[in-house]
Amino acid sequence: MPIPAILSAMALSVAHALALLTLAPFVVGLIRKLQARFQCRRGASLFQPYFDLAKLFRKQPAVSTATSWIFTATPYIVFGSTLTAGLLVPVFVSQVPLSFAGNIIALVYLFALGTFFLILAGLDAGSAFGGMGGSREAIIASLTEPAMILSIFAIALTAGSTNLSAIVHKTALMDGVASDPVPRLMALAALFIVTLAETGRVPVDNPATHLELTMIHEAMVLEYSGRYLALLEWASAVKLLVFLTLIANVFFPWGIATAPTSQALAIGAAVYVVKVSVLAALIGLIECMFAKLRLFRVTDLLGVAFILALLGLLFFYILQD
Amino acid sequence: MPWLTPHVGAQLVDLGSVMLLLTCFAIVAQRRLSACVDLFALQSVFLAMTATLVAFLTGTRHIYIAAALTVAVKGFVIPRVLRRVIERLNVTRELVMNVNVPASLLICGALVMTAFFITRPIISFGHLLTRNSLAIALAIVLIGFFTMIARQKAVTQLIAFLVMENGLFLGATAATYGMPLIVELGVFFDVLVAALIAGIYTNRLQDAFDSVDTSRLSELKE
Amino acid sequence: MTTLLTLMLGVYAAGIALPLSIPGRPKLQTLLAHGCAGVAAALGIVVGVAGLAADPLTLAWSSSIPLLAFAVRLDALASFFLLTISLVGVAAAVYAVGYLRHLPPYVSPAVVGALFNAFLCAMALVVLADNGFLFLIAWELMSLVSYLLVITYHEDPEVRHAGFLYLVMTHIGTMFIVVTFLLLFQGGGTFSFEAFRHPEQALSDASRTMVFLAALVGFGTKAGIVPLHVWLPYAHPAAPSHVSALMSGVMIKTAIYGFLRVVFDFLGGHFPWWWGFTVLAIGAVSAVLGVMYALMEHDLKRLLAYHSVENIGIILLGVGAGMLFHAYELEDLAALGLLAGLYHTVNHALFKALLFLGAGSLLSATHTRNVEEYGGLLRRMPWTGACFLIGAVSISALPPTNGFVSEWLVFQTLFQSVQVPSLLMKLMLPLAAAMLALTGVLALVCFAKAFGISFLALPRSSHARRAEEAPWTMRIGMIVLAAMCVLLGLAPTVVVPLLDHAIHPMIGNSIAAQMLALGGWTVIPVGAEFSSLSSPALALLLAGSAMAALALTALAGARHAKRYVRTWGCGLKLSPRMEYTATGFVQPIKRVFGTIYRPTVKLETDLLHESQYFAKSRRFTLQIEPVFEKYLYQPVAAVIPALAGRLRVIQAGSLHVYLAYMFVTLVLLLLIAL
Amino acid sequence: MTVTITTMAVAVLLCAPFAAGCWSLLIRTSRQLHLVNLGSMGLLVAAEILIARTVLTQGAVTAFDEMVYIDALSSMILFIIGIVGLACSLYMRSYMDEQVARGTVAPNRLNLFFFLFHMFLLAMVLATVANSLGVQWVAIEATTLATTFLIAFWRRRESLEAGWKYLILCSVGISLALFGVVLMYYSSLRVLGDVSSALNITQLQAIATQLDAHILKLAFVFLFVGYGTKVGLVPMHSWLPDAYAEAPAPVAAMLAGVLETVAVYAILRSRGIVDQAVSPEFSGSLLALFGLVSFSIAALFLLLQHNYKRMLAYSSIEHMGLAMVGFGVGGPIGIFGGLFHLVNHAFAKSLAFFAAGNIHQRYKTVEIGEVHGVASVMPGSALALLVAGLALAALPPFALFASEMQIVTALGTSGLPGGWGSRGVSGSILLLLLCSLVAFAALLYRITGMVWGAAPAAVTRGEPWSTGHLSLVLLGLLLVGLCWVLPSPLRQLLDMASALLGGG
Repeated sequence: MPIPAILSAMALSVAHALALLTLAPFVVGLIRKLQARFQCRRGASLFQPYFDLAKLFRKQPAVSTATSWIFTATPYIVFGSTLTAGLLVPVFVSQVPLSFAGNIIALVYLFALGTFFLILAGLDAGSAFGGMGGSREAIIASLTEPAMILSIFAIALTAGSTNLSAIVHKTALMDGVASDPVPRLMALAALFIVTLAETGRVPVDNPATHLELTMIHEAMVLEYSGRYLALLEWASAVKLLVFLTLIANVFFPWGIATAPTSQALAIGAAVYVVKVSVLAALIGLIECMFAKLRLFRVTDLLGVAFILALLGLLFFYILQD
Repeated sequence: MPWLTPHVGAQLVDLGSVMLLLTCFAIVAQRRLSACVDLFALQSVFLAMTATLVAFLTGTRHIYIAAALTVAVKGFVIPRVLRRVIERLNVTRELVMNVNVPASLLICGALVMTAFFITRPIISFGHLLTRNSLAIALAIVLIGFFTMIARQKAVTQLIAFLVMENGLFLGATAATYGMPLIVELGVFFDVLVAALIAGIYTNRLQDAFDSVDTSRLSELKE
Repeated sequence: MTTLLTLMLGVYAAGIALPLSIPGRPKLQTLLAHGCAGVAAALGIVVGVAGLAADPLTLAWSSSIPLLAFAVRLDALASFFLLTISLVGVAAAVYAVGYLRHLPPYVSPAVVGALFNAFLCAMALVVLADNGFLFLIAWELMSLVSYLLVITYHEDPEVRHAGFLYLVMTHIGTMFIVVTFLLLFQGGGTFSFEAFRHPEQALSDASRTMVFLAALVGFGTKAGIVPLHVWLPYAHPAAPSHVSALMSGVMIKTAIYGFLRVVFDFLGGHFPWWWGFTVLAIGAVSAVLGVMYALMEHDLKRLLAYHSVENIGIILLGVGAGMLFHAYELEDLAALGLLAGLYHTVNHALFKALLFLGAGSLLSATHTRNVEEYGGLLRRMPWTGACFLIGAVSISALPPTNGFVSEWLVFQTLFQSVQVPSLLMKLMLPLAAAMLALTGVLALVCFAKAFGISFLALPRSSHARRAEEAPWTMRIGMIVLAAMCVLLGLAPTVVVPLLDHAIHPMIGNSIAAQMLALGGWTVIPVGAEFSSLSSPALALLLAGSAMAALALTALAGARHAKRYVRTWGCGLKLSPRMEYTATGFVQPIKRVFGTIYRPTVKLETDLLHESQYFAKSRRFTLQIEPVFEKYLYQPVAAVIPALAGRLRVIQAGSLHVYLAYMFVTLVLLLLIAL
Repeated sequence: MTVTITTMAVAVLLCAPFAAGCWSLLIRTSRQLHLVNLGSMGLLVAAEILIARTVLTQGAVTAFDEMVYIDALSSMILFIIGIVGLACSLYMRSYMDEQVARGTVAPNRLNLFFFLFHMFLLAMVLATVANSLGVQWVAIEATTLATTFLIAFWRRRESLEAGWKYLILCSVGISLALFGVVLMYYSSLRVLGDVSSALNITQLQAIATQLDAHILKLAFVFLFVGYGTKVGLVPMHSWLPDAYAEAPAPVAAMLAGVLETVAVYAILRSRGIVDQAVSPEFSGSLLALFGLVSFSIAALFLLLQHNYKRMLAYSSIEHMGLAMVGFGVGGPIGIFGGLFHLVNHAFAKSLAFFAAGNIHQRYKTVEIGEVHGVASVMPGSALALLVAGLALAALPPFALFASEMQIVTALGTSGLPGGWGSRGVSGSILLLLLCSLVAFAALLYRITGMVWGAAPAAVTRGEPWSTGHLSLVLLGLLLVGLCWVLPSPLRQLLDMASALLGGG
């Protein structure tokens, strides 16, 4: 590979990372703002998450005496794994230079790495809340994963690939992609439910709650403060954005830059922001319309996701024949 | 002796064998132990007589020796030992039997028929002289065996065992005009020793179990 | 090579003989025994690596025992397994030197050391044997020696029970292997593998199927597939930990070896698709049930033992998929499946051994295997903790470790269902993938539990408070394995060609060249379009992003040092009793999967004498129903003694009855003879 | 020259036990008794080696006017008698002395013990080398007589009961065998005329094809039931567990290791003759059928045992059954496996009984449930028991594994004799494997329970080295060694013997 190509690929990757990092708090802010609007409140500024992060980064962190190095290492690991996962997903360019490093399964397992350390960190402080959060995160993750793999499988089948760049690129160009909408729609529905569960949104988890008995993700990070909390909050925002990007670009790759021209890039970026905002709005809407489910009712929801994905597969094969 | 044609000889041998068989039935029917011993002695004498007859008819010398030994050992020594044992143990009758006398007799009859049935294919090859003796010998062995199962007292079992031996001896003499001498002697020695050992054993059993009732010997199981 | 091989076996023999010949110097005995084992295993690594690339090496000596021949063959498959055995062997040998310092007085270190050598030697013989008879001897020897090692602490009745269960179960397996070889024997009238390989008169389809089924059950028992796994969670924990590491890490892999040998080498050719599907289904069920039972286990070593069931399942998913593709003549994919399975085989050997060694360190530091009595050990035992963490991350298949790479490859294999012609299989393979996903995430949860409860937060017992770091030899053993876990994760480029050598003779296809791209740093299972994985790049990215975060925090918050405070305990002083327990941690899972666990809860309350409203004490017992023991094994185990009990009347002690037996037999035979 | 040496060797073979037996009655001290015993045993083994060499180089040996006939089969049996007898003598050196020291045996009864022991040995040697079937019968009956008192040596109620049952059942069985011999004689006379050598094996083998099939069939049934009682085949086995359990350990070892083998030898001898006149399927199916039944019933009975000596007795029945299956199935592998199994079983079983004897002495109980932790109490005996147990469970690296595999393989390839078909073969293999599993589990559950665990506090620990251990070492090494290597003389002997039995 020639040097300039490597350089431009690196530049693209950095831009990619920066885009994800900068856009992520905005999406969170957007959801909150929309929620507030739906609830007839004015709500905080769209950019409040940025201010929060900045504030947190500057605050002195308090660390429990009971903890080990796992506690301090976890924010970095979670942040790192989330960002790495983000780098594998096409954002505004359909072909990501780093896509060779891993496919969609790698993405899933990178998030799992984060979850693993979050659970450990939750246990590390010794308070019951962290353990409780970890325990609940565990059950939700174990129910989500099969559904996620099956929906991914359905997507991979329609696109003939598990490589995210290839999927998006092919879908954008309508090149060799199965055209039947049914399996794709089912996979989309399944993946959307999975996204809600994975990113800790209502009706699976309530990111706004601080009521001990209902929180999941918040319980795991309860003992964090200062810069550590900032990293974790930021990472969870990025995770949300990555999932939204995934849905946006895999199912609706319209407008994404399929060639690295500046015009295509500009269009791609603009369309991307719009798509993500729409999805964020959808999530905000759902969070307003539904109440959080009981923990043991989440099974049903994820079961639905699993069946949807399975049906997607079945339909794909049946329609193909 | 001119009247002793092979045909007459054969009939005489058959007669002797049948006498042996009849004493067997008598032993099966007899409850008194001392009478059993007497019957056994009688049977042994019959056996010796039959053997002598065969020896005389065929001119096989060593059967005389065997016959003499039979009279000496089975006719006198062993019955004596057995009477001693009976006196010492103070048992006179077989009170309880595993199979009662009438049934025993019926079964023994069936055994005789079985013996004839089994030996029929081979009897036809036999010497004229001893045509039926092999079958009778087998019948005596089987009856002896059955009596061991049917009776409970150690002494009776011993007598029954000796009856089996008599049957075997009859078979050997009648069918084959006696085994080679060294084998005969060995067999006699074994039988004698076995009887003596069993005699000693009954004494010890009496001491240990206060009984010579072998059905009491059932501590070792599984 | 021949020299090295004989040297290896010779050193093992020395390792058996030497410690037994110097009485009364326990330390020296241990050192000698494990020194020999280490050297021999190192030789084994060399032989294994060399043998992978070289042509098969055959050595044969005739034997004076009919049917037996001392035939040894080092082909690529054997080399691969020899390599795996030796890798773990080296680490376990080093570890054992420290681990065996404190043996109870009734255990002789010389015997343990000699048996350890014998165990490694027997496993090496199993993979080397080129004759069915020799294989069986080596196989049974391996079982026997491992049994003797399992009951090292034989004064504990549970250990004896575990040992006996193991002995019987493994013997059942051997019976089936005997049947396998007997059926193969019919072909050529010899037990030579060479004859098995080239059956002059091919076996009929029915007997081939019988061979397959017998091999599946026979080797499956040793491998611990569900429902033949019952011995595993008892036997592996009972053994000393370095032996558990070998048993769980390596010994059960010899069953995979035997299975591959029989299916691909002896049965070869083409077999029906349902063979592959059977293996696949067994793999999926074993994987899911294995991890599920592991989750409910709070005895650390039993937990690890159940994970062996799980990982054997994952390996069989790869192998089964390979067999399925082979049946459909998709040879590239078949090779991929086998490659994934074998990759996971070596990975599991490494991380499971590492975890067992870690568990051994915990055991010798705290004298308990109960996770609930650990806690806070990461601070007291940093090395053990770090190594255990690497093992935990690997077994949870998290990037960038080796477990992730192999599990990823299994996923890629299962994703190839498109190419299978049968619609049923098209749907079954993704379902298997979903079950694998469930397995993966449950393993993650289980190890989050195991590591989190054991190593983090406050010590939960006085044992844990007094724990001390393991001695250096033990640490080295663990560090070696941990390093291997990371290396094998980062360098699939090295591993894939090696594995390819092992698979090539079985399938006849070589896929290493097309699987490696970008100078070998990226793995492309089927095609670059479909998927690719570059674990070094992922590792770099992970490290880079984490470093960026570090830089960011350093820039933004460098002025503020950390402030150490006590965790807020809702106003009370935080005590270990307030921490989340392992039982509590998995409670939601137990509830959701209640149909599988069938938990029974018993609450016994001892009330105060004066009032029935106040309890003096409460006992809470929670039990998971041992489904397989209860519904499968116990009935069978009850029938046979009952039958024997019926027979008791035969031997009732009555002389007359005995005579009657003889009499009846005689008369009957006479009548028959007529 | 060699002929005379061989004749002398045969003379030594027969005279050594006889002389030693008579001498034993005259000696006072136990030391001398042991010396005489070991000396005569050494002579015996030396003579056997000489004879075996001659047999290997020149074929079968006859001596004393054809009264003695030794071929490969009999010298193989002699080999077993020699090795086990030697081990037994070594073992008795410590065992009997310990008994005397503990006062369980009056010193003067020791003379009787040794006398009977030598007579027992003499009878077995005679049974093996006799050319005449009649003499063979006499010798085997003599073994019964010699051993009844040995079995009841402790004179306890149970041992008396066992002795009586042994005497009666075996005598009756043996009587039946005599009828078989008579029939055999009857048939051979019809061919040969009245010759006193008509019962000689050499003669019978020569004219076997001319003998009448009907008579031979009947004769074989009688011989089989008769000697089968001595072997302990189900359902004629009932005396065996009682006798083995009550006999002193060395006697039990000889009974299980050697006497059974000699009885099997007697069956095989007559089978060799019968098979030439009658189709081998007849005797083969008889052997295989009784073998299978013995194997399975004994395996199930193993589950019920709580007395370890009884358990070993049932294991004997089981293994004899297996060897019978090997002989019954036939073929080169089957017969070889059967013979090899006889050798191995003799070693393993005597080793087991030696170990059991030591344990009995120390723990003073034969209840399995009361014996734990032998490994820490007496490591040597524990190892011996474990080795014997594992060997009896047919695990490698012990020789019984090899022979059992050979038999199973033979069964798998040749199938059952008679019209059983392939279903019968697979059925019998499954039965065999299932029962061997049951036996394996039963045996090892008991033995591991005894060897491991914490020893009762009342039992004294420690096991000083004694002569008896030599025998344990000897047998243990043989068991391990024979799994890997068959020394070529032994291999040749076995090959020749199996060729004699039609397993060419």
